[in-house]
Amino acid sequence: MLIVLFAIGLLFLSGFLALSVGRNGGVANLLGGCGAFSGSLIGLVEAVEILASGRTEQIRWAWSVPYGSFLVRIDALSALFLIPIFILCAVCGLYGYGYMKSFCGCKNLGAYWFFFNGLAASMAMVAVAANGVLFLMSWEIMALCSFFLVTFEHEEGSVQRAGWIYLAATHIGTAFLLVLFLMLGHVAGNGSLDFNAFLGSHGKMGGYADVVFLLAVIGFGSKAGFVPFHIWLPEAHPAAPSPVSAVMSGVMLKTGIYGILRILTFLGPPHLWWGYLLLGIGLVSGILGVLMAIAQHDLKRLLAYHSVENVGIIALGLGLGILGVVWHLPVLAVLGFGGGLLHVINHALFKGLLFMGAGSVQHGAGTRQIDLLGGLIKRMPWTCVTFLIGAVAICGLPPLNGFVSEFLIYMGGFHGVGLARSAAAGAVLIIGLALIGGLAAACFTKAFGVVFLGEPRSPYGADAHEAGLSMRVAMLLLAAGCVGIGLFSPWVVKLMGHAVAESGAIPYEAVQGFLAPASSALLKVAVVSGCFLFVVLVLCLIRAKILSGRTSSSEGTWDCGYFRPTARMQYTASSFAQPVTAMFEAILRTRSHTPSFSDPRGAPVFFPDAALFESHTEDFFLKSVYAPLFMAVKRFALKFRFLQAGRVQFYILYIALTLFVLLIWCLR
Amino acid sequence: MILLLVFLPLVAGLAAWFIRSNRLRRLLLIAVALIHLGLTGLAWIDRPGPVFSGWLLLDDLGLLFLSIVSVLFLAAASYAVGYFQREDWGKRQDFEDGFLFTNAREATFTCCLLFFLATMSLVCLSQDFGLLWVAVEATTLASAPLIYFHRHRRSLEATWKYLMICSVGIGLALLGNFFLAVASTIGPNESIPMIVGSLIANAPLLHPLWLKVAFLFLVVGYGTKLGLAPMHTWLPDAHSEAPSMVSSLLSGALLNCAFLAVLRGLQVCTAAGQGQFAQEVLLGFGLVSMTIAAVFIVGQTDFKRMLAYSSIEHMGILALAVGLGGAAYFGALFHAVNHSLTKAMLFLVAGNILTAYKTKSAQEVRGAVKFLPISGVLWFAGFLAITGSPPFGPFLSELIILKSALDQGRIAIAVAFLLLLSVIFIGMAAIVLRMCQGTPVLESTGESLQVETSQARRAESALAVIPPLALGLGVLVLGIYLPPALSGLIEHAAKVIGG
Amino acid sequence: MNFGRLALPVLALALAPLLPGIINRTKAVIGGRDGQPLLQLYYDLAKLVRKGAVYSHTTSWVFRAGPVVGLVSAVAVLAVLPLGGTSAPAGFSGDLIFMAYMLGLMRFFTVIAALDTGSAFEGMGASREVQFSALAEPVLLMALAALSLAARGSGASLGGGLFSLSAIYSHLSISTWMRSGPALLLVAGALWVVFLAENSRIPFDDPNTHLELTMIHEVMVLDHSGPDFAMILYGASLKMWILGALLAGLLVPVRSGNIWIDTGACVFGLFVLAVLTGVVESVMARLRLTRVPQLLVSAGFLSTFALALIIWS
Amino acid sequence: MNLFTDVVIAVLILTNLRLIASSRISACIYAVACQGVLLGVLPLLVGSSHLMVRACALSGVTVMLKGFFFPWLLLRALKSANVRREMEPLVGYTSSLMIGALLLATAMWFGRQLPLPVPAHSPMVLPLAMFNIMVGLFVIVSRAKAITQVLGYLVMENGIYAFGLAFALSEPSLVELGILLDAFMAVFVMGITIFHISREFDHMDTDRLTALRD
Repeated sequence: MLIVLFAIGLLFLSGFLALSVGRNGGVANLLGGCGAFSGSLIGLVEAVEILASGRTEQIRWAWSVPYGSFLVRIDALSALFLIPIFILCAVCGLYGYGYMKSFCGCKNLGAYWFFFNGLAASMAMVAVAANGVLFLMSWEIMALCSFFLVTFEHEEGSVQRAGWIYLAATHIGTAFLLVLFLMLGHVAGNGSLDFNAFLGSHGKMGGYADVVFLLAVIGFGSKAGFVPFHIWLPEAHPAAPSPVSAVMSGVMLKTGIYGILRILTFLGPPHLWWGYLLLGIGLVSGILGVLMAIAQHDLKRLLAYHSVENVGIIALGLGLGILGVVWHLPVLAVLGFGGGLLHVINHALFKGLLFMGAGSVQHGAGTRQIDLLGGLIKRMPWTCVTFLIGAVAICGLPPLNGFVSEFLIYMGGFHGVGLARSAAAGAVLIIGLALIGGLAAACFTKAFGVVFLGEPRSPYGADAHEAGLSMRVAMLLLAAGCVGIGLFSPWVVKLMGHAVAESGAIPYEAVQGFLAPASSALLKVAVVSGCFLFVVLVLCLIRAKILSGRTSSSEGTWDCGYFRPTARMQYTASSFAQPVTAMFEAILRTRSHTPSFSDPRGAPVFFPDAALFESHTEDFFLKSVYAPLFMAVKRFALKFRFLQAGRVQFYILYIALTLFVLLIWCLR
Repeated sequence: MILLLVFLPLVAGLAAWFIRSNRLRRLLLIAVALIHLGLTGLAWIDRPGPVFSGWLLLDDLGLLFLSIVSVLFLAAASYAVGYFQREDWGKRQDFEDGFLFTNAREATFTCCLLFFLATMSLVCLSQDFGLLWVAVEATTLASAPLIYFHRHRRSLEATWKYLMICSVGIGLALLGNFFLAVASTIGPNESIPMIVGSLIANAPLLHPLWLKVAFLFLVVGYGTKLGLAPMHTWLPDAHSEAPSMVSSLLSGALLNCAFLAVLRGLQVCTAAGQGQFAQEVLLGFGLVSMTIAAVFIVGQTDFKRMLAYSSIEHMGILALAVGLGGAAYFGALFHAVNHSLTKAMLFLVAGNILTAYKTKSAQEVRGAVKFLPISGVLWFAGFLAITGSPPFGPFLSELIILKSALDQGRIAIAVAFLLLLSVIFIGMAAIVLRMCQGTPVLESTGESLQVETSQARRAESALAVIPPLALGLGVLVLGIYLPPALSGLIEHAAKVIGG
Repeated sequence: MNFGRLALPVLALALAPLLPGIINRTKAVIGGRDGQPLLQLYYDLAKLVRKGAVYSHTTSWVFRAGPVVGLVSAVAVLAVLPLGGTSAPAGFSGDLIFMAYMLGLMRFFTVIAALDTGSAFEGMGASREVQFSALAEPVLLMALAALSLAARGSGASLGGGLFSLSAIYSHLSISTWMRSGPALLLVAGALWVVFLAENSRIPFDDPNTHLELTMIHEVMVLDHSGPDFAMILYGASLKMWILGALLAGLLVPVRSGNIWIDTGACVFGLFVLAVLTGVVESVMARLRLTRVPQLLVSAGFLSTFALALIIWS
Repeated sequence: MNLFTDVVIAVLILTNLRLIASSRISACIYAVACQGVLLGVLPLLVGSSHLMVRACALSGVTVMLKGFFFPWLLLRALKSANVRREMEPLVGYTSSLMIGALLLATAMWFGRQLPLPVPAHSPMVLPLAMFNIMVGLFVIVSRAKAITQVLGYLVMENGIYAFGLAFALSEPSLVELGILLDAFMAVFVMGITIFHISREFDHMDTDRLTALRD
């Protein structure tokens, strides 16, 4: 406990130091980076240890704030979320040290590191806070820090817009949380917002439970990026500097998941529709997320939508888990929660890795527009390899970590199919996961293939350069993590037992019992995967051997007889994705501007001049739900401007009327 | 000592009128502010007894508001000194309409400023309803010339509306006092003295119906001053036209004084068993005010007016909280403290921005954070604070209010409260973000950045930055750690209201 | 027994290239041609392995890694693939997911290898491949889920080997067919569609057209040559063997318990399957690409319906 | 005595109607002056015996201020600002009169709804006070010129004053203090502002004072 607190303190402190150094970019960069790295590592040690031992520690200090007490508690669940937080913050500290160098001089790096370390610390605080006020404060500080990081390059208009959307979204979400905690406090009585008090009040919940759960899904879901509360993600992630997008998408979203799980522990036995709700949200988020991702042209925006998809997968797991608890099918519960929680860690790893890759691409090539890139594999080999690993992992393909968590959830689904009661849920889950997996593969073959392979499609791609050392090391670390969890999955799964027990309220032994077959299966997976890698290696060697002596000439790509292919003839990302986007036209509503080869009168033009084709897919919810809503509110407000028309006569009339109305109301 | 609190500024004001040398006068201003603060601090340590047979008495409620007034006045005074230094006193062109205008004499201004302090202190001190009324009236008198500091049309118009509307309101308040007198007549030619204490003491004897009507008149009358919608109409004009430190005093201190007056009425009603009725009225006013504020903040173009409307919003919150009662009394008083500090700071910062950019239009201000490093950051921090985000004080007070609303099972009110707060937050965010972010180019005047930076330096002189900075730190501290002394005082004050 | 199990992958590795040969023979016979010999693919592989290779300047190590990874993932699947009643050497609970995703890995690398050439045609093929497989994957998994249920219904608990292909197929007996025949028929239909689609046979794709615009799988591997191409062909035939084995194991429910009979029956079933494919290819035309998704989705409906039948009957 | 009171009250009400109906500012000012004088008489009528001295002093001051000083000041402001002499109403005279009648009715209603706790000298005083206040507000609302608004404000003050005299006379001398302070404010501050307005804008038409708006 104390070590984690110390780590948090260290993070804050280094942030302040960096800020105080302020304009002196280099020093601030060094201070902040080291602070983030060391602080997170220190915290990581104890988090892992506590997760393994599954014990609970808490510290309470008096705090003169209404309803507030400085009560921090760390149990397996908190530890499980602390681990990705600390890992990713450490790595992103390392990465950021290299990434931010380019801003040195023109921007205030002190501020950057102040907010970055603040973000890291506040996320950790969110995971350990055990008092409503403390939690809300940490939550809001986290939101504000991330907001300032998102708007770090606030000179660009797009960034400003993103910042506003993000701020509005997170604030509204917090409003729901406010009500949530106050309701819990109301139920618990005795005017305290300590989590311990909530834990005691299962019985008194009654009808409040449903309301509270709904509030949690909305409030925390808006942070986690559940559809339809996801709109801020695709705006904020591209706007933020890449290490920040990595942290935000990798772990900050997960604080929302953590919140939901934590609230579940307060509500006692869950209700059936909660499970179905989460399942539905997960399905919708997963499929919509991946579909939107396929249609994107901006690499980071694409990744942002994939975060929506992965959060959806996590929600699928949790929903299944809740259903398992409701139906007293512990095997469903264990596999669901286990898969979901493991996916929390895995997604943190590979999504962080991918965002870093995108960052290096932007850093090296100067653009995020997929269709302008190409052939980066020759200029940025390291980024390419790590990005490939991330891509394979996020598609849930063996032998990497993405497969492990999806495997657990799948197993839950198959178990569910076996019983008439849960068959529908299981079937939906399997179909959904399979579809998501296939589409994700489509999306990442596109992203990786178009960005890194083939020929450069524009000068951007042509004169790119590899990322700096610290950035490469950071990416390699996460890539190693992806492979490691993939190969050592059984032990990882065993490690998670306590957290699963916490979140499902299932005895630990039972959890281990139900995880055992899964982990034995995973052991086989690991073995086969190991052999797989080995055979691949061997085959590569053989191949090299047999080719060594032979003539392996080098020609232009075979273009079916067309003898002068150019880079612009390559398949673009848009064309690659076109079949899928066309297939889901109804959902995506991709709008494209085709050039017309006919003059205004409709007669064909035989020598058309330079034509341009472009297509873009806007977020349905943002475009057709939220924007109109806000506009309506604004128009409504403007309707009432006449009240303040500037004529003192009217003003006095208001007073007189108010008085009369009140008098009549009072004397009636 | 109580008398000193009132008469010291009064005498100093008279003196300031005659003092020739600017330096001496400014010294006097600061000195009085400091002494006043010191006296208030003494009052915290040992409470002075009643004066004039209990007409003047410093109870917990009064002390709380007196402290606010005193602190804000120090900030405003020190800011004013810097303001005098950087203000050019000759004829100069108005940046909006372009006509020429001059300022009022500095002596006059200082004098009125000190009178203003005296009258506000009197409001906090007076226990007798008549005297309270006189004091509130006097604040209007003293502040009118302050608003008309820049001698030009807009400020004149603002002053005129301020006077007209507030006088009507104050007249109604006077009538309210008479009704109270009638309610307190318990026989031919004999009646309870109109002193809060004694009224509460024999509350049961009060005539309920007349008391009700009296309270209505008091609320409408003082509510005009307090800026409760729909009597708020003078507020945006006055706040946007007055010089910044005056605006900060108006919305930070003056509104609180009016609020105190309403609370006095509430005390009597509660004691007489009419609390239910009074609270319903206040609740209604609170919701209406918040709604009006939200409506006018969304898409607001003038950032000083935006602040003014946000003051209306917060007065609404206070009324709402008092209307809820119970634990919300504490929340209301705590929120009054938070709001005063935050809003004063925001107005002072707005003054700096105004000086630097020479425009009140939020559209034309860009990149404040880059251009005015300190003021810009303070501006954004203040925005966060005033919209009730942690870790600033208002978050806690609004949390308390919301909690008591939920605990009383008034879900609808809680929902409306949160909804309006969210709307206001989003509206203000759209404005403030636009002002803070981006690159500092002035659409209004295409002057070279060289001139601008000189302006920036002018706007960020020490005296212009330190007062708001101090206030901002105060708000931050209140958000993280509520000093037991303060919370104790607030609790006692809440008991005073709650009876 | 265990030895027999280990023999399964060897059998597959040995016999897989025979399937395309059989298909082509069938087509030749029906078409009245004396077409290529039965063992054509073996000759091709042998020849290709002995050849050198030509690479485009555009390509990188991804292009070279593609075939290797593809082949090895197919081989990895063999480790969990039962043949009729004969269990796989490394079967485990949930290996059906592993199989599906290993095939996914194979596809992933084939696709990026195709994209590595930067050729418009190969990009086109890759794009179609991912689109169709995204739809085929749910069908496959649903079908297998239905099978697992049907197998479990036989009362015999699958024990630890829950959801392992081996366990499922070892329990698919005549009695299973008796009990839930129609459902199994639907599943077979779905698997048949998947088999054709994944192996890019008519009506989804035409392996021997030479109009690149219309091809899916073939066009992705245009640029490969020499040993790389050999690996691709071999991997493709293995894939056909794998998916075929799923289908044959279902359609030939011989569970005598004698490993030789069971395996033999299943292999025979595989060959019949190949003949059937040949027949289909000779009598049917290729679908328009825009119709392909509809066929796949309807296959998905088939399998889901089958699942429903099994659960609520 | 009550007879006189009632007569005075009736006349006061009539002056209000006159105020509403007349089209010339000067006439209105005279009406207000007349009101002031009558109000000055009022304390002598209602004042109970033991307060006689105070009542006399009060009435003297009132007559001086409300009867002569304010009107004179206003007339002077009128001249100095050399504005046109019409009221320039935003609401026509006839309709004003009708509204006036309505207001009278409302005032009566209030009088009936609010039974007095103590026996009053005349039941009409409360309605009168309310009526005066309403008329004052009405004049402020419905007339364009700054000076007419001051006028309306004075009328309102008169109403409050009348009420104060009638019921709150037993209160300590605070009432007068309030009145005087109020009157002071009304005239001096407003007078000064009017002076500034007429200087800045060379008109006193507050209807055109609408630069500050949203």
